[in-house]
Amino acid sequence: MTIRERGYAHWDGELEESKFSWWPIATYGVKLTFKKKFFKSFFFFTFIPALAYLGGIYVSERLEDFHFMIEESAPFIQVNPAYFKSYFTNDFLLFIIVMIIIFAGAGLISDDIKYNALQLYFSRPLKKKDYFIGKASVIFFFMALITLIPGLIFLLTKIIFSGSFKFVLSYPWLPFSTLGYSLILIVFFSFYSLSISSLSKNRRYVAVMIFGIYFFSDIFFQIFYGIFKNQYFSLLSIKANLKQIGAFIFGQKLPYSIPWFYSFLFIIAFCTFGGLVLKRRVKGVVIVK
Amino acid sequence: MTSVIETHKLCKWYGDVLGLNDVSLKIESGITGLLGPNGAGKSTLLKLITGQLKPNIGTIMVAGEKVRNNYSLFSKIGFCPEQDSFYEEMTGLQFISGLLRLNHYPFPEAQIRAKKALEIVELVDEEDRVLRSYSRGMRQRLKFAQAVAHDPEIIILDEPLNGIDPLAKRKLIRLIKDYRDKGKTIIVSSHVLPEIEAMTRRVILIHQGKIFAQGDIHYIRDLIDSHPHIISVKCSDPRGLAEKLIKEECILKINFGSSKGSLLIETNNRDRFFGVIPFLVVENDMEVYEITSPDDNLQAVFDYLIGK
Amino acid sequence: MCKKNKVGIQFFLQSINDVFCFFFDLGKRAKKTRIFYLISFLPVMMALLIKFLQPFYSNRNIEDPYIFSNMIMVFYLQFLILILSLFFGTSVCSEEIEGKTLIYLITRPISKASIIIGKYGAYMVLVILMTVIGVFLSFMILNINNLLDFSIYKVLLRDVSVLILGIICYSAFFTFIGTFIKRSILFGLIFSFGWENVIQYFPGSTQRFTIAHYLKSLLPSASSTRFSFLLFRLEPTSPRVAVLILIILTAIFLAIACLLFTVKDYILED
Amino acid sequence: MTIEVNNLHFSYGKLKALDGVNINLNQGSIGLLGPNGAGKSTLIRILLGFLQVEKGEGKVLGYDIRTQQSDIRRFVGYMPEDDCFIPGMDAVCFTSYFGELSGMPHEEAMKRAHEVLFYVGLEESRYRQIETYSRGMKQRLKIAQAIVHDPKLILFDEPTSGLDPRGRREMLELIMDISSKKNIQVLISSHILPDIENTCSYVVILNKGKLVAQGDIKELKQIKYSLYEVKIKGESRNFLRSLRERQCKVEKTEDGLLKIYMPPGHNPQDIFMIAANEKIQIRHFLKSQTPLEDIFARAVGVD
Repeated sequence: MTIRERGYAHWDGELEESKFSWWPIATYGVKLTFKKKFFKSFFFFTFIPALAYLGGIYVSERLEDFHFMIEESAPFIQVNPAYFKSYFTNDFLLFIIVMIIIFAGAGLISDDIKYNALQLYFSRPLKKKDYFIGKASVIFFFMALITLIPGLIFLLTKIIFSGSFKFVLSYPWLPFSTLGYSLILIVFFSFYSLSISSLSKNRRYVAVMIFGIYFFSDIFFQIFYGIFKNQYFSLLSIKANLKQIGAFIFGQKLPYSIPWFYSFLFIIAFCTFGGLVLKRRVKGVVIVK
Repeated sequence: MTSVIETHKLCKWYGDVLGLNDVSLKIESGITGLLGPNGAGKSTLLKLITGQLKPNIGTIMVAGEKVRNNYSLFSKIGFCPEQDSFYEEMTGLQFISGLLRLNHYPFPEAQIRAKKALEIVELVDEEDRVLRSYSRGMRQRLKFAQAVAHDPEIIILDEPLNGIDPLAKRKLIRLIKDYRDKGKTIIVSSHVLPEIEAMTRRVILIHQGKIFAQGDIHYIRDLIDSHPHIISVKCSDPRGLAEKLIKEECILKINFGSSKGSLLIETNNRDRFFGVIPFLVVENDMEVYEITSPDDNLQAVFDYLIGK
Repeated sequence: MCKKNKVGIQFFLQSINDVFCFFFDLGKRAKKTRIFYLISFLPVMMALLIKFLQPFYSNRNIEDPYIFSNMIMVFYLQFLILILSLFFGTSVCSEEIEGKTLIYLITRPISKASIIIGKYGAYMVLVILMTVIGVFLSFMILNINNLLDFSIYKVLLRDVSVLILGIICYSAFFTFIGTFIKRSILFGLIFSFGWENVIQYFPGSTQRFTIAHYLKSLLPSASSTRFSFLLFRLEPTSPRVAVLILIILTAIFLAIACLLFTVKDYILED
Repeated sequence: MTIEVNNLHFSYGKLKALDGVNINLNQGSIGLLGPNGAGKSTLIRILLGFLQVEKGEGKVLGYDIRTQQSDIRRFVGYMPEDDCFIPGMDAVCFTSYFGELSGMPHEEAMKRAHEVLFYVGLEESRYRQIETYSRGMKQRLKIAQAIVHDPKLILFDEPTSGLDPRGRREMLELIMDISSKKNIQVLISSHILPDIENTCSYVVILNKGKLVAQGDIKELKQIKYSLYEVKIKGESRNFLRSLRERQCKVEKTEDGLLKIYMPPGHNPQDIFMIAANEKIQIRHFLKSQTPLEDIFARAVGVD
């Protein structure tokens, strides 16, 4: 008969060196975001564009029932890569993406700095790389729900509704481009929001900056394009670059007549710059002298 | 003495967390100590008295006037908050003189008063430094200066001595006493008994939102004396001492402590017990190494009062 | 002897003025104000860049006043004053709560309403200063060659007054939001960039429900151009009515903000 | 050998935080003493690898601090000085989160979190949000996250600062229980001397980045001359007079404590004899060896 010894008891398990040490950061990050007030109603609000396009696919299959309504705009409802491109690069979706990364992403690193939880993270066998991957995967989760998942659902519903694999056979590369473009969007916005989130302790400040920089870059482009009608100014705007890459990946006509890989370079440059900011700002201890 | 602050059946809860439960007080001029462990409801009571929170039940009268949204009363009240939060980008002088302007002092007079207040708390040579660079002790003294700069009749201090080094503590206690001698009404909240004892004899004991005792500290001390006390004695011959002590009727219980030569004695009459000890030690020529009373602190007072 | 508290408007105005000076000094010195000053100089930088690039595109014959009124003004109206009023409006209340410095204000012999109005006023003056300097400089840069004919200054005056009116109304609205909702920034962004843009696609008088509509109806030249931001079909209300409505809206929002601030218990422990 | 550091140099810009520190500590609970700014926190941060070492090298639990950082952090628990928590989480979620980050599987971490929270005394408020915690409860939560992965060495940075007496007493009992019976090494950095005195067996005193004194507490505190702390009740004037007749130096501190310095060779029982004749009650009688304060003051050179 053993009496349970009072006080501190050892743990007999074995700490293993797991490759996915960033996984808990991701799961808890997502759980915390869901617990935030108003998030559920806001979260539903983000699916509106996906539902609208899903409706479009349905209508495109039943063209003959709806022809009495929309004779002249029939081509609009024609499901093809252009349809996918129009979903992925329309302004409203990008606006929703910015909103979701503000809601989910603004506080990811700024709260850790404000409540100095960084020293707790880095007093664990956790490399900075894992910390960033963990935080980025929170954004990955929410953005995938409005970019990658709807894209695949569109493909699936198209096949099911049309009852044949003709569609996929005619555009075999479409699934890969959907995947590719969604990943580009997600990686870019992860770097974008995390680097700004690490810049300041005040969450409201980060939210305004995330929003301001994105929209200012677009307005900056529009004004200069309006005056000088020079396509190269499109490199200034984040939105324009994303649209350019999207059009290229979906094999459509490029919105701006400049080589597509310039936009690609812009995105890569932006991500590396964001990575540098992150590396410098996030360290185990903030030396306040 | 007419009571400066009166509360009647005061209750306050945040959501369903009880803050304060049925508190009726009368506070006269001079220093009144508000004593209680962390989370006992001290800050809630002080916030209610200064009208920052709306009571769910009960009324509060300060200097004969209702408190809630009666902002003109604040020219007579000085409040020193517990949080360590400031306008970090202001300098000491700007902070005090700025707040004085909100007390409707014109700019020149605000500057003079601010300088005088900083002199009182000996922060004059730091007046041009930004608040971010102030140490904890300096920030605490600055908060006190902010509370007394407009020369109020009623000064309310929420944990003024918390987390500052002994030297600054002594300085602040002397300051508070000076203001008592000027006839002000001062309420000081704290969770450390000796700090309050060094300032005043009038104490209010508050715990779990209820007022447990109010009155002169020594009255409460004697109250403690009457209740059974544990005294630990370390000596060369504990068994011998125990044998002698058994005969005393003020001894309730004796147990032999875990470490060698230590004795834990429970007595209900400390005066009687301590009176006997010297004689016993001398008669039996015993070596006594230590006499301590482990439960002679605020917590013990509360445990006794709550009847734990 | 404590100040004799003369109850009445004169006392109320006096405390507003005190709060105004307090926060105006603090605002001037704050680090975030300096950063927003830099941001408010972006249009000036843009104007310089435009002037610099113009010789290379001599074939473009867009004359400068058109650039100013259609592009720089739009940038201000649709973006910059929104961001500035959003940040400074919401911080009138939530900044004090987050920084736990509200305690020093509500233990002063001034009414809570005067705190809101005083601080709102201080932040208004700061934002207006930023905007006016920016607009004036960019106007000068873009109209370098015809600085002499005085008709253009009438245009400048009208634009500046519209922007000021916009700032005052938007900030009042965001101050109300700040006292009312915890997640004020996000709601403000959704309102100003979501609601006010989507509304323009709706027919009829639904446009009346945005502040932007009244501001745009004060600017006659803002006809529909290819910028997606502008109203496609703007049925402007007459300028006098628009100004009146804006002022009334400002007053209402401020009154509600003061009421809320006085009634609500702000528990400072976050 | 738990911690081994030789010739360690570190400076923040031109401010020399540590210069030439040599320490080797083994079993038991170690106290790190020094005034604010002596370099205590810097040393702890270097051991944890938050700061890169310029000169000198060191080993923690046998792992080199420059190269085997992740091994060190796997077996070390750290309780930081300032408040640190994650908004929106409750205590169980918080503790198991950091358990998982140390490499524990999810279910084990959750089980262990509950166990540890019971141990630190947060059992009835472990489902509440952390923001609603009082200061004492936050300190206990920091200990919980430091011991959730059953570390071999725990670093406490100012564990008892800002606590009320009861909170301090319980915190010290917790630390003593961890360090004494359960073969876990403990390093406590604090500037409150009594805390170190009754929890640690070995003490290291730092000042201005230099190692000023180190050694076992028992040896350091041999009795050179006898100092007694006495609290009395009753007429004290002639009690003090007769004490001074016996060439004892008496000091009165402000919270009513008498400090009596007995010259060597005098029997402490005389105090009781005088008390008996003067009919004085001795309420508190404590023979305090040369308290750490003196060693500390001497070592640090009272500045």
